Amino acid sequence: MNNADYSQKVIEMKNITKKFGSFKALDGVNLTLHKGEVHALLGENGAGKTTLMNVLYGLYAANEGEVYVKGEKLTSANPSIAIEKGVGMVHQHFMLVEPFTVVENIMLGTESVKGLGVLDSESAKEKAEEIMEKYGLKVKLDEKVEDISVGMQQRVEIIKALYRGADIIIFDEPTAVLTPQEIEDFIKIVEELTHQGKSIIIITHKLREIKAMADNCTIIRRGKYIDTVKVSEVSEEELAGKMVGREVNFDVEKKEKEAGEVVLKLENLTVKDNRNIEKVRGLSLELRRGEILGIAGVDGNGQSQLIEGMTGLRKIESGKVILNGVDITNRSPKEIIGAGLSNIPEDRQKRGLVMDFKISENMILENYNKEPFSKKGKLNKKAISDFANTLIAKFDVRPANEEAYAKELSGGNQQKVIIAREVTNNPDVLIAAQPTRGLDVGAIEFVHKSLVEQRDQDKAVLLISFELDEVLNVSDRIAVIYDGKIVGIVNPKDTDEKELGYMMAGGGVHDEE
Amino acid sequence: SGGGDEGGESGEKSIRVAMVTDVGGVNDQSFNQSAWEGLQKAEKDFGIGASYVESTQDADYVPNLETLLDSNNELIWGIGYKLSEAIKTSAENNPDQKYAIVDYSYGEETPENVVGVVFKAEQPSFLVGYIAASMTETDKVGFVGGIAGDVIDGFEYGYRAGVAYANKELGKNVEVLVQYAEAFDNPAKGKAIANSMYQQGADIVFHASGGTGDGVIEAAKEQNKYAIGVDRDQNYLAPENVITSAMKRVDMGVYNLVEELKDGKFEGGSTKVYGLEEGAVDIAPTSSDNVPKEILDKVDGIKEKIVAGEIEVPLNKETFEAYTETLK
Amino acid sequence: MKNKQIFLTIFSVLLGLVVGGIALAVSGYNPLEAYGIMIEGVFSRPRYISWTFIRSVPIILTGLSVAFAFRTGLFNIGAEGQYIVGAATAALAGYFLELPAGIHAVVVIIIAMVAAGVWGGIAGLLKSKFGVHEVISTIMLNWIALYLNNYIVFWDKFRRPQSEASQKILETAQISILGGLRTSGNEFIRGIFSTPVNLGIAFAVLAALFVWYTLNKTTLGYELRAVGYNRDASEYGGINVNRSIVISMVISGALAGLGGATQVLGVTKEISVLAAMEGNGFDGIAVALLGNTTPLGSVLAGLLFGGLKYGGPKIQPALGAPSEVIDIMIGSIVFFTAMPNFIKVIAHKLKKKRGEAE
Amino acid sequence: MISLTEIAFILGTTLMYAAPLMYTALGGVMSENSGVINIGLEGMMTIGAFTGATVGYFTGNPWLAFLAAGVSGGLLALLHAVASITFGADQVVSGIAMNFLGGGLSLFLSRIFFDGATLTRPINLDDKMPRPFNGIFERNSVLDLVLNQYATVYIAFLMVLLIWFVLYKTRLGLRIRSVGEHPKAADTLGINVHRLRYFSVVCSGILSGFGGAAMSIAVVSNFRPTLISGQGFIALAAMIFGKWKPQGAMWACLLFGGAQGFIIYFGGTGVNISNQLLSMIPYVITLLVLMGFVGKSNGPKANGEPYMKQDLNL
Ligand SMILES: Nc1ncnc2c1ncn2[C@@H]1O[C@H](COP(=O)(O)OP(=O)(O)OP(=O)(O)O)[C@@H](O)[C@H]1O
Ligand SMILES: Nc1ncnc2c1ncn2[C@@H]1O[C@H](COP(=O)(O)OP(=O)(O)OP(=O)(O)O)[C@@H](O)[C@H]1O
Ligand SMILES: [Mg+2]
Ligand SMILES: [Mg+2]
Repeated sequence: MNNADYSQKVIEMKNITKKFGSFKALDGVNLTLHKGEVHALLGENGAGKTTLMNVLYGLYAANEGEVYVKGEKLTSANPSIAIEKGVGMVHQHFMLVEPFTVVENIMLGTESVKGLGVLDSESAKEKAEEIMEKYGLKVKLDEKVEDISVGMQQRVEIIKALYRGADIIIFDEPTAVLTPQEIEDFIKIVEELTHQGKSIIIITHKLREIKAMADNCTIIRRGKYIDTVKVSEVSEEELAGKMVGREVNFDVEKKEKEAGEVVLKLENLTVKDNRNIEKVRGLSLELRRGEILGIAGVDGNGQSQLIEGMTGLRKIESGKVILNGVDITNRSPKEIIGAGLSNIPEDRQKRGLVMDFKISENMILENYNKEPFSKKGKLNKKAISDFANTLIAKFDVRPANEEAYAKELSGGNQQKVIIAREVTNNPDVLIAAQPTRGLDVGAIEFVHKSLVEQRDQDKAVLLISFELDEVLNVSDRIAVIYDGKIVGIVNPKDTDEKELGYMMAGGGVHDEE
Repeated sequence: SGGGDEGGESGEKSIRVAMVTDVGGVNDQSFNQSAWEGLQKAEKDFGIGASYVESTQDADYVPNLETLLDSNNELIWGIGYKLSEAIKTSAENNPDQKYAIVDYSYGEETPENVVGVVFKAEQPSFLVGYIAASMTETDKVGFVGGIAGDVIDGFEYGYRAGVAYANKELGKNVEVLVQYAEAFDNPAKGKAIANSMYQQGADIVFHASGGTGDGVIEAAKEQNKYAIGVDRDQNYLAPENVITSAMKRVDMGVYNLVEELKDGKFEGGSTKVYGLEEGAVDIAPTSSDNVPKEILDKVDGIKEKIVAGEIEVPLNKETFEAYTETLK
Repeated sequence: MKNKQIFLTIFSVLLGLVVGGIALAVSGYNPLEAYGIMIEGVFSRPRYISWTFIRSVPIILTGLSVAFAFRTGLFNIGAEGQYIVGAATAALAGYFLELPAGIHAVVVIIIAMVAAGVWGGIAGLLKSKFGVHEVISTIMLNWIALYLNNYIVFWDKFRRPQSEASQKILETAQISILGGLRTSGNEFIRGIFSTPVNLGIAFAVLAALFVWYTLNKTTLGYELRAVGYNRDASEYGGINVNRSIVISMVISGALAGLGGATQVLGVTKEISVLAAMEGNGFDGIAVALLGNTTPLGSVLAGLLFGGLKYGGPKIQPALGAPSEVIDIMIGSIVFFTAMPNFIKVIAHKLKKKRGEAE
Repeated sequence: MISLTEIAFILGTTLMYAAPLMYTALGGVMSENSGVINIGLEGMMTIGAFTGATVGYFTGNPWLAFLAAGVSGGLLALLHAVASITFGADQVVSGIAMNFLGGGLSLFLSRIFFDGATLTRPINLDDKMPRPFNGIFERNSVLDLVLNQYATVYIAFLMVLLIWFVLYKTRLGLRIRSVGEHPKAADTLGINVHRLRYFSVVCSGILSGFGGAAMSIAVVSNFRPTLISGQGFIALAAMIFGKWKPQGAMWACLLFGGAQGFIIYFGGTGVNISNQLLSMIPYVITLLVLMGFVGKSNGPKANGEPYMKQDLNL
């Protein structure tokens, strides 16, 4: 972004080592940040990026190594000290108190008071308004955080940091949950921040964003420092190679294939959300055998309700779901699964797994009451563990121990368990909702391969993703969802992100009413 | 502190007597405590060993009796009618062991090794009813019961009869408000009920409700009204307000029986009935502090009549109704 | 893993005994003497052992009830009320039904378990249908059960005259065992059976087996546990979540009700007016927690607490020491089981010290 | 029909019964808004009742007694705090332990201080909590019936106001609630999660102790084993009923108190309803209300979750 002033080091982390028990999450990592610089931090899942930043922010105390902020050594680990020194952090999972208003969140921890500890929201609002003005960040201060969009929530986080006078801001995977439009806005905000002399550290798995935003990039692998490179001098492939220590194939390998007969038909579906608002509004769609149909769309346009409606988790108000010619509208989840519809759920920890169950128990979640896993209500332990072991081997789940609990697995391996289970159900239609969210490139590769395999076996796959890249690379056809309806179906070969983004934002849609 | 520590150490003490309380516990300010005081007095006077075990739930009675059975007690007391079944079973299983029970009569079926000790609670209740009716200025008095049953019936109907007697004799028309707390250990409720009665215009409330009655007395204190205590002389709880108490000298019953035991006169298979005659029921000695002498004089007259059998005090609904007929 | 858990539990119990000992010592009693009396009071005679079992049965069963619910993600504070309902129903059915011996008892137990199951099921239903948290609904149901019990006792057709108790159940409904052994020539056997020892302990063991088997070996157990751990995932996997919650509470309630029923059929033979909660359900919570919510653990913890509750009060006539020290001990034991981290720290410190000393 | 004085009587009785519950429910509000479940309110209330009665008896100073009751409840709560905050204990389990300890300690100590009795000796009327409006209104007049209450009743309402104010209007309150909703967020902002939770839990013990004393030195004048029996749990229910808000908890407590008032009133009217059935009413009403009107009430999000920055570094 070229606002960097290399004569001023604002952060120096030297030889940082951090242990959790006997496990070394960080092992001698270095990082230097200059004034006005945007510095990317790259590494696989679990490489230690977040841990490193938590050390910087004072949430963890390092076992070894030193941290200097603007030349001063930090002597103890405590967020208040970091805050005082001008370090702000926007966490991967937003650190916002949902039932609080925006302004309450902004001032929390550095509240203005009138005396006797009585809150003075007015002066906090004034101060926040000033910041919003200066950096072009607009949010409604009196709304509750739980009622605003994710993009807005991120702005709140940024304002929070600035409110505390931060001039060094750490972003942990800031774009993972944003829409393309919001990502663009975010890049502009970063630009504006560095322009005003702020320094930025950004963690992201998206190499393109690194290229777009960062001046330099530090790469760590399994807690070890690998390299720091000038972003303008390396390609995306080189970055990825450094990150995983081998070559990475970005393209999804996919043979040409003719789609077959229609297997799933959605007719005029209407589904409401928890607040009783119609989120899916007269949606129709056809899915054929042997194709991957991608659904592109900005979060909140009815994707979740659509999936829940189809899978029997939410009532369909009107319309029909027809699978293999059978009407499965508003059947119970059990019946729908039985009819041949499987689902890799959006939220793997909430819906996909029972975290306190063993891998083996999770593997039979939909089939525990079928033979051979049980007979007349009695579980067959041997059949279950044999089954689990087969899948563990086939899908390379680590650790390869059916007795391990789901909560002990890493995100990528949790996803593998789900995919193994759903694919083994041998469904006619597989719904994959955000199947690669939060996964690193290696894991993503695996997931995409699995989806394509399904397609090649003449199954139908419905891929729902906010990642345009993914939708474009993996799908055979792309349907764009906007405001609860399909607003267009395009061929990935004949389109690009720009057009999709336009459609996803409702461009070209004219409401009938 | 505690019970029977002295009793435990010396093997010389010839006789050991112990008791099992009901769930009220030994310091219930009511009959359990009274019984324990009787035993302690016996310990002092006769040099016996005395101890107790407290019960915390009904299921404790049997094992508690067994605990005492194993510690070589000459006589084991069960305090309160709640223990009647447990005592009976235990007595039948251990024919060589002597038992006694307070507030319960097995009548004809009393086992040979058991003595029942019962009190004519209706008699002192009659007397306090008379006092209440004589002293009320509002012509309304109250009765707060614990849980309805034969024992508390005696108090209620004795009291009502006393009021009825006074109504006739004094030409008054005193009304009796009656309410049960359905609990023997809920002073808050006792207080609220008494408050309700005072609010309705009663100025004297008699209670036969164990710990619940503490609340009744509390209400009297707060409202500066009168209350009448039960079982023991409860005047000490509110000297200005507890004008009298319908005393049931459980201590005396216990003490007397231990004395008989010591003298080798223990007579199993019988029931001892204590009334005014034996001096085991009466109004509290402190009554003279608050009750005018002329009323107390009249009470003495009534006592004589009861002892002489001229007045037969009713002890339940039926006898009470019959009794009111005779007053007409 | 398992060994560690057992170690933590034993350590908690020891710490609890230490705390109890300190309380006794501070108030001027010799803790060793007191513990001696308790141990003697439990083990020195066959009869005492019987009593310990008798005292343990209800809390083992309420413990199993709580543990079962716990394993399915529900916190059943209502074992107390379910126990009461079981007891009251057993007393009613034991008195009013007229059936041949043996069959009568079986029928009574079934009816009591059904009634208590329904009582637990109400809380389950309220949770699944109306989202009422089971902790609050079971607290309310406990009180309703208590007054219901008193209402039943005071019912004129059922109340035993001159008492605050109900009629006795019929002979045919009793579950005392082997009455003949009471007059056995063998002193030990005579001692054991001189108490109202009954089939309760057998029921408790059977119930523990049932809980273990159901939870670990059946699809029902799988469903219930899945729902307990993660309702969303269970729903997604096709499990009927609402039904599971109700079933779980029904079973939990039935277990507590079995506790009440065995107590009535085997020990008290009647029910009486309850002035306050007797605490069987709350003791059950302690039992379940100390037992790490496992069936075997609950049985062992139930026996331990049963022993404390039976043997503990004996220090009162013997030493004049307050028997409430038992509650302090139970409280401390539960307290320490709540915080394994604390014990880990202590164990670590001890280890380090030993290391230094060497 | 029901007369004005009768209504006044019911109201007065309602207040008498509600006040102890209110303190304790407020205690629950404090603790759980900071994210620590406190199922041990019953034990804390019990020890408060005992301490209040004991200190009141020996010193004759009701205010000292009231404070001491708060301190005792606070000390017990401190144990709960150590377990559930520092050692990341299961808060429900620890709370259950508090109930055993609170009850056990009270009776144990009572036997030591009162010659083996579990019943403490009564406090003189003059040494009980004062009644600020006593003697101002004509006895048993409408105003007297409603307003002639012990100071504890009025303090309870002040406490509702105070805690509402603290929680929703002050910095401290904002922080307490943030710690209960999202402790990690608070932590990243330099807020000391553990300190705030300690504060709130200890406050909850103090309030519960007050609640116990409001029973033992105002409603009645001594402590006995069955004095509290279950009121702590009722207060817990009231707090949930009141959706974890001070004012909500207050209304719920008034509902429970009101039901008691009605029971007493009905019991005196000679209407032939079983006392037992009447006694069930408040609990049945609560269930119905929860079913019908309140529905799902969710507490603070992080309620019950220990916040441990990292595993204990051994
Ligand atoms: N906060 C934590 N406390 C304890 N263990 C943790 C914590 N976070 C993660 N782990 C464990 O550490 C291991 C590694 O997790 P992580 O998600 O970082 O793995 P990963 O290397 O990114 O794997 P993948 O690439 O498959 O996602 C897992 O066993 C996980 O359960
Ligand atoms: N509190 C913790 N206790 C134990 N292990 C931890 C803890 N936090 C992180 N870890 C482990 O440390 C390693 C690094 O984790 P970290 O969260 O820093 O990874 P990351 O690079 O941010 O991964 P991701 O891309 O998935 O966010 C992982 O293996 C993780 O499991
Ligand atoms: Mg990861
Ligand atoms: Mg991370």
